[in-house]
Amino acid sequence: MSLNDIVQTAEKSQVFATVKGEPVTELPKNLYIPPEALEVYLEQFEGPLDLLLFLIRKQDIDILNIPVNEITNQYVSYIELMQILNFELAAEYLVMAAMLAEIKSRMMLPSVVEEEEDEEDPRAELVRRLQEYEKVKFASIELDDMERVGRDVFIASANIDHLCFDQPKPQVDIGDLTHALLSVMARKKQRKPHTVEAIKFSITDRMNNVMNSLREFDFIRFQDCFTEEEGRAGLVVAFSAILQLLRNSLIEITQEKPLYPIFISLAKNKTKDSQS
Amino acid sequence: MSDLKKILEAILMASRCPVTAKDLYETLHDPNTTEDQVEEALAELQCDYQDRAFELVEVASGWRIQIKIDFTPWVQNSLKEKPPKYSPALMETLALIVYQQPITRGEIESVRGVALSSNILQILMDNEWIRISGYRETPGRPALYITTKKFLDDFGLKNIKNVPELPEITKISE
Amino acid sequence: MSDLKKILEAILMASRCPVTAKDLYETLHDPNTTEDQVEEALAELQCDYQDRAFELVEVASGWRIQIKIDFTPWVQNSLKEKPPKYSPALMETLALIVYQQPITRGEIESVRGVALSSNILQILMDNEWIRISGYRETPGRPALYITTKKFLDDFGLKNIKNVPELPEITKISE
Repeated sequence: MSLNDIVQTAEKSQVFATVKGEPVTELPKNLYIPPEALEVYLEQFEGPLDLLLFLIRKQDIDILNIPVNEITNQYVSYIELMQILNFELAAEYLVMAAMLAEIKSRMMLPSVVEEEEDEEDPRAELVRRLQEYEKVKFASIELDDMERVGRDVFIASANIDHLCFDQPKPQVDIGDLTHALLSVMARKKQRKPHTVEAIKFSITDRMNNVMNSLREFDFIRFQDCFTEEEGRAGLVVAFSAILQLLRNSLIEITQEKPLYPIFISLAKNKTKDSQS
Repeated sequence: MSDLKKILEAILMASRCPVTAKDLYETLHDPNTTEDQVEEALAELQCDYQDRAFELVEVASGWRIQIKIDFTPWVQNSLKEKPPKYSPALMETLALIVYQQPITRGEIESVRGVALSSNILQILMDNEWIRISGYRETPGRPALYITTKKFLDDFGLKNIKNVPELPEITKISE
Repeated sequence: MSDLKKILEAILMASRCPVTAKDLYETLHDPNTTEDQVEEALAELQCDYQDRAFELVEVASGWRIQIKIDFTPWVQNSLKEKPPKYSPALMETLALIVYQQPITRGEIESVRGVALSSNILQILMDNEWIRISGYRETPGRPALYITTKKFLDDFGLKNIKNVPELPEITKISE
């Protein structure tokens, strides 16, 4: 579906896509890619760095002085658009969006930056990655432009099938063959998509369990919150539940001395907490 | 040397199999060249090669450039010194055919995870290690490849059943 | 044309891979011919081919006869199967291996900012442009990839140092 189709559909229905259940009636603003080339471009991006580099180069922005606020907004617009157009969006695009947001927020706190002497420009790491990526991209184009055998250069050869001599036997044996097969199979196994199983344990349930126990007993031992039979997933969920309770200031964790048992109890300031 | 002759030389030198005069003519896409001119140019090339180590001959399936028979000992020597080395991709393809025959190109590609470069099957066919045994009755009627007697001879096997058994865990059908 | 030249021509034309001057010399098995004479004959052959559609060139793993680039369009036309076109992702991966070898898959992914689809390395391995040179002694023991001689051959290079230089793009302002 081209952008024109999308726009036409939009004109008819006033809604051309639905994102998270919300109808979308207008395209994101601040798009610097010409709409007619949009689809082609979006499909071609080789990842978040490529997209970001495009936005920077397209607008002649100095890579060493990126206006993070503006670029972030544009980047996020594209991400949203890609989602609207149902592009399969690699998780890395979202990671980059988060990174940009973080840089943006760090840059909005200039006082903190000034106080700490050695504080690096929050953009430095991003700039370094962009420059490195651009170099690789450039090199790959150079490499692709080189004349190569099979595409531009062809080997001249003359036939020898009619010559009568004992062709040497291949320097391979059946063992090499089984070895080759085993390595194919090993690779195939690695390629196999791993199945994501539904979560058997719920953090909320676990949080409730801990709270119920604490209402019954004043203290519970930290290690009693874990059941070995539940395996790694169970342990992780139990631990996350405890961290969550702690974060919500619902429980307290105490240990008298190093290596002594760790105890969990209800938070004492629980009632005060609600006032603050 | 005329351009036409050079172009024909280039095509014939680059081709692995014989090319018919008609195919050569069609490849040219040139309204100013007739099929007769192609035939003429081929004849002239034959003369050109009189003082070279190779010659242009017409065989059943077309024209091909081949090494003159006088140079057999040296070609043999060079092959002895440096026998052809087979790529891992070729060995893996052959292994899949050995253990999974009959097998289609698509099946080989799906197990290996990448498209098969066309010359791999060609080399295996040229070596007469594999042949097409038939076609699968599915859309596209893909060719089914199996190993040959020559494969057994070259690998020192009496029977295809003599190929080493694979460990149970790596059985292909999963 | 001297016999030596013809013999060398026969060996080179019969071989699909480049042959070194030393291998050519050894194939001759001739006490009356020196290695220098082989080198000289090769130089003469290069001149002989000036008016032909092919040329003798030296690449990383030796000498080979190839079709002159002017005739590429016709050869491409005559091909039954079009040569594969590689994605920017594959070329970027190859470029990273070329310029930063030895390199792990993780390092490639980190520079490119995206996960590498599994068949990219497989295609590069199938082409024998890259190979695993060892494993890094870090957790997971990731494979280290380097380029091969075949990569140099296929890209018409004598040495890895002949790859195009990278531009210095770290300008302070533009």
